[in-house]
Amino acid sequence: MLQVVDLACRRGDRRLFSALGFELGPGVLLHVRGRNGSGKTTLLRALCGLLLPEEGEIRWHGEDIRQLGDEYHRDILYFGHLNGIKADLTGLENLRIAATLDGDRVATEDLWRALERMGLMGFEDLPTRMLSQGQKKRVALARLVLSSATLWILDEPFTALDKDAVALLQTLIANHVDAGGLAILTTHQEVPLTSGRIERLDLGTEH
Amino acid sequence: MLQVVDLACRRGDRRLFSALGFELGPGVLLHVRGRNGSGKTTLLRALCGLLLPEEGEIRWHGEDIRQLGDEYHRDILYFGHLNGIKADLTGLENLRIAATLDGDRVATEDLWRALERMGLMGFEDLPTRMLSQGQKKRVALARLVLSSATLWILDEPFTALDKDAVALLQTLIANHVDAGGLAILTTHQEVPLTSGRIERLDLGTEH
Amino acid sequence: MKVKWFKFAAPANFYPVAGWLVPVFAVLAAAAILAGLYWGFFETPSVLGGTNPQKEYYRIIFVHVAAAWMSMWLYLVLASWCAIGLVFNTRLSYMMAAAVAPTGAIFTFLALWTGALWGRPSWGTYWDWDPRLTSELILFFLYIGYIALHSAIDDTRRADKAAALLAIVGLISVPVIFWSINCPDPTQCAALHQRSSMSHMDSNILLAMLLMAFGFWMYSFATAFARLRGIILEREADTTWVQELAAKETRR
Amino acid sequence: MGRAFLSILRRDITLAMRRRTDVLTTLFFFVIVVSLFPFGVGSEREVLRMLGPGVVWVAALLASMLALERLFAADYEDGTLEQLLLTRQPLSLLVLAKVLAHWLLTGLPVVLIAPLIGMQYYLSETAILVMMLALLVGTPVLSLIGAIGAALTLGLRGGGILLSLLILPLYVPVLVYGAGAVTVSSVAATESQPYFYLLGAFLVLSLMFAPLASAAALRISLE
Amino acid sequence: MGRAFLSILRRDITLAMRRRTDVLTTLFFFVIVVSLFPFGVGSEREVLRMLGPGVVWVAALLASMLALERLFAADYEDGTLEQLLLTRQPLSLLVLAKVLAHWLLTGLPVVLIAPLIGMQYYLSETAILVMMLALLVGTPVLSLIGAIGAALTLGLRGGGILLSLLILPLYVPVLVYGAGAVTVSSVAATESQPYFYLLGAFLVLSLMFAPLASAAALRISLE
Amino acid sequence: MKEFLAQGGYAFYIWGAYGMTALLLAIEVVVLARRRRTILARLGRLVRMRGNKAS
Ligand code: HEM
Ligand SMILES: Nc1ncnc2c1ncn2[C@@H]1O[C@H](COP(=O)(O)OP(=O)(O)OP(=O)(O)O)[C@@H](O)[C@H]1O
Ligand SMILES: Nc1ncnc2c1ncn2[C@@H]1O[C@H](COP(=O)(O)OP(=O)(O)OP(=O)(O)O)[C@@H](O)[C@H]1O
Ligand SMILES: [Mg+2]
Ligand SMILES: [Mg+2]
Repeated sequence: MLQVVDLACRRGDRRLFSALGFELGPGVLLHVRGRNGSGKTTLLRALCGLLLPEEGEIRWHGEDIRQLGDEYHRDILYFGHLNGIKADLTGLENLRIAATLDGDRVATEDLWRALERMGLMGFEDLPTRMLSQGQKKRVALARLVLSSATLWILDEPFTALDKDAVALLQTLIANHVDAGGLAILTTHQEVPLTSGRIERLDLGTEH
Repeated sequence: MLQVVDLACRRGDRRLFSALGFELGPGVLLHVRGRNGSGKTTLLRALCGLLLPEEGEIRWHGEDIRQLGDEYHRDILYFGHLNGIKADLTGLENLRIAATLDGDRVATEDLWRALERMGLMGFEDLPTRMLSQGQKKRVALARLVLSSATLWILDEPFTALDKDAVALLQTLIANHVDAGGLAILTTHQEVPLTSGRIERLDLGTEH
Repeated sequence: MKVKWFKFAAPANFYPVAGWLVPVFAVLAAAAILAGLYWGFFETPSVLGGTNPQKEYYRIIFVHVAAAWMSMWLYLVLASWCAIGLVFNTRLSYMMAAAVAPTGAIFTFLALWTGALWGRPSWGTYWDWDPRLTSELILFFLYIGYIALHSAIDDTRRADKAAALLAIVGLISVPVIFWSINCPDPTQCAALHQRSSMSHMDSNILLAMLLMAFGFWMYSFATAFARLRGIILEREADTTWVQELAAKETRR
Repeated sequence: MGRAFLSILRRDITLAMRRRTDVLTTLFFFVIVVSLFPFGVGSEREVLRMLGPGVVWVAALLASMLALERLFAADYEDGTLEQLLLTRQPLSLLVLAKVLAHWLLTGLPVVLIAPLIGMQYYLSETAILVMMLALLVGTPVLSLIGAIGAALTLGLRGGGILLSLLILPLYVPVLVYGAGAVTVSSVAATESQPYFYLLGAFLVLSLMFAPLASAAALRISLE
Repeated sequence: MGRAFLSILRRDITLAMRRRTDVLTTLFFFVIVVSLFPFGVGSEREVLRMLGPGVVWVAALLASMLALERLFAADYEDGTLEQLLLTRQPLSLLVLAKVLAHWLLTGLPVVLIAPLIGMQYYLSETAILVMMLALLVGTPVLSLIGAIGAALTLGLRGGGILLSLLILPLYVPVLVYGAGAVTVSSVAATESQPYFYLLGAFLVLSLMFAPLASAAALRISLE
Repeated sequence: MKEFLAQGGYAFYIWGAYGMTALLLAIEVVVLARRRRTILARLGRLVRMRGNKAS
């Protein structure tokens, strides 16, 4: 489904990687690894279309994602270093807006349930500004529960989470992959990943 | 040396903990644990004097830290969720300013060495804006190498670091504690801590 | 008998006291205002003599002067509570300050509004860049600044302290601002607007004016205490005494 | 698409209402800037009457521009903008929703308070009416043009002031015709008609192109 | 202590120089605001000469205020401010260093460009000289007072415009005497002497109290 | 009565001033009362929630 052909990315005046190529079918989890600064975030942003690669092409169902545009966005879910939630809105409101923009019509009950699932009972009604580091992250991750996207792109989703939350997130990812979804993630933490087919991609070896 | 008496803190309209008391002598590492939102960051900020506790007192060498003021700051080093480095300055400049403000006269060579120790060779001269998440964190942590403070207060120092950096940071902390220093830290990651005396403090049990 | 005043500095203890005081001040305010209105409209001449005669519209004086006095007095009160709060770190004084501010802003606005409506028939214009008018406008901005800053910060403790600091900085600057507008040329000051005739004012007018001013003062007490009760309840929501009180209120 | 538009509109208004002061501060800023001039210029009636339209428009410009600075900045900093780019909705539509919310919260109040300001500057009643109308047509143009600048300067340090550098020159036509309409109306109210045609044309043009340009600028800024 | 002061001063200036536009933008903002007025007001020589001092001072006020917004904000967002609070140096000293850097980067350029502006408004040579002097004494006061407001509104949404609401009223005395000095100098340059005494007094007072108040405000804001 | 209301032709100014005063003071009182009611209602809800949790 996702096909990366001969990809090269550059940040500043350093070329991070080149001639990168791989292909992922359904039900695969790709774990991108590499030391600090090896270009993991760069690769993930390029895969989303947020960053124009220097060379090469990224294809989704055989078509260049730049041609696909908003149609491609329908199929992906990106989770970056920033949480992407508004500090002045409550967890519930944040989640509702995210769902609306993804084009899904979600009942309020489902939103509550998603937040409850993330262990935020009693905090749904607080502006997220008042939450701790980890709780904010949980609010942001609640989108995963509702998502209908096929391709999940997660940049260090496990940081700041406590043990319960890490376990929960693992299950979410595993379910997604087992149901034929695709997931690409990075993490420095030792998190046992237990999904369908796991592939590893190591960056920064040429450095 | 550090004495916490009957401490109570509140954020918003929730009381996070109360009647908290402990005493730490030299050569002790305190690991504050608790789930997301249990009040670890709040406690650490109170210990620095950045946050006025609702009740109770924090004493350093027997004196209330509020009385001590800037004198107390001489003895502590705080590392929070934010890195505290300027994105437009290079790693070297950032480190030099931090050292100057701490009142230490540090030779440029020592600064280079500290950054090299943190694995930033070749990146010292880049504005930190151009560094990856983990590299920024490394720049910030280079302060630990130069620090002459007795009490280190570290809030999740291991996030975003790769394996090498985690190991390095562990050594730094261990050396500090073995030399009679004091360290207080939080982390959700499973990091083997191997220092002099390790104490554990669990927050959020009453919740 | 020795009264332990500081006991009342605890919100829990002051709450019932305030509840007691609200109706007392409300009744006093209503009585004084009604009396002042009666006196002002029925026991005063409809034209004031002199070289520049004032027709019926001078009756605006009863609200105008009272509101103008209250606006300045309440700012002083506000700043004093803020100073006490910053020095002694007592929660109640911050709450007092926050309770006084809206009433003060309202009176400031009223002084501006009524002054404008007086100015039109008397001076032929709603607004003039006269020093006193202008500094009243600035006082209004200071009130709004206090309220805006307080409500822009949602950590109440930070809001209290930050707004308190602002109020005190404002208090220090008010005289400087007033004086700089009043004397745009440092070697000679412009005239104050109608500073004059208070001393040889018709005693009936004076009486009505004083009654209205007293009434507004009592009104300020009443609203400030009422607002204070609300603030106390909001901020102490998780204490047992508030919960007991709430339980009692809902059972009723 | 309509739902996404409304959702963003409602979101931005809710956010502003959470901090109720947000709406008021733009307004007060406007009032304060306008009130500052007499301190510097003196308070003669004739002078102020002449200055009135110009001062009001310059103040409206500045107020709109200052508020614009935060139009995308907040969303950029917390990463929600990144997410908006990755939704299946056309970005220019979302931008339009954000600009509309922005105008409702900052432009409209300025229009509504204009009469008070007019009085401070001793303007006649027709002049005040014309001024309100001109502001009603002109301020949305300011918001729309400003959005392009805001998108371009996103995330740059000192962005606020860089922004003003970029867009204030673009504001000049609106300023000239907006203030001109008021000044001319002192002769006869009908005299100002051609000015309104031009302001209207600006509005239509910017409605058509500004959202597209802003969307493109956002894509560039987020790379 | 001296070293810490210098270190902060140097740091802030370096930071501004890294983005060279920072220095220029305040300046350009000032120039643009001043140049906008003739568009709104018309360009008769007599009118402009009368307006000149007032407009220049109002523009200087706005420029200083706009730049102030970022005085502490950047340090707050990246956590360096937190670290400044935790050093062994007296905070008010560090604040003073930051304000000084800020003035050197935004106030001084405005003073230096004033002659150009004066010419645009047909001011006489004495008037221009007096204006430069008045700006030289007056703009540091603006920076110092503004720092208090900047510290108070730190990290608040819509902070920029809230800041202006808080401090613009406090700027009034400086505006009155600053513009007054220039206006009066058209009679005789010596006439403006008392104005300068007053501006000087403001400067001394604000030098003494503003850093303390700002430091207190910072402590409150970071709690 | 009519004469009293006319106030010698200055009715607009006088009643404008007094009217605004009355209006603002009345609004303030009403707002205060309403706010008290909402606070108590919210506290009541909190109490009931806690009660439910305990039982
Ligand atoms: C600091 C605030 C103010 C105070 C303490 C104040 C006080 C007074 C007093 C005591 C008088 C009666 C003067 C007399 O003895 O005849 C008066 C008259 C008046 N005030 Fe004010 N005032 C204030 C603000 C204002 C404002 C803001 C306005 C206009 C917007 C205003 C407009 C007038 C007018 C038009 C008169 C009638 C003057 C006349 O006799 O023609 N005042 N004020
Ligand atoms: N600014 C704030 N205003 C109100 N409440 C807050 C604020 N910041 C945090 N809280 C609340 O305080 C509690 C403790 O937050 P804190 O940041 O101390 O948690 P933590 O233990 O550090 O969690 P984490 O592991 O997620 O970092 C949280 O439940 C949160 O809801
Ligand atoms: N804005 C930028 N401008 C120039 N260079 C950059 C920029 N951002 C990152 N870089 C460089 O690109 C390289 C890769 O950065 P990237 O963020 O992709 O690393 P990463 O693998 O995600 O690292 P980490 O594990 O620390 O998050 C780094 O060496 C960094 O110096
Ligand atoms: Mg990364
Ligand atoms: Mg934390």
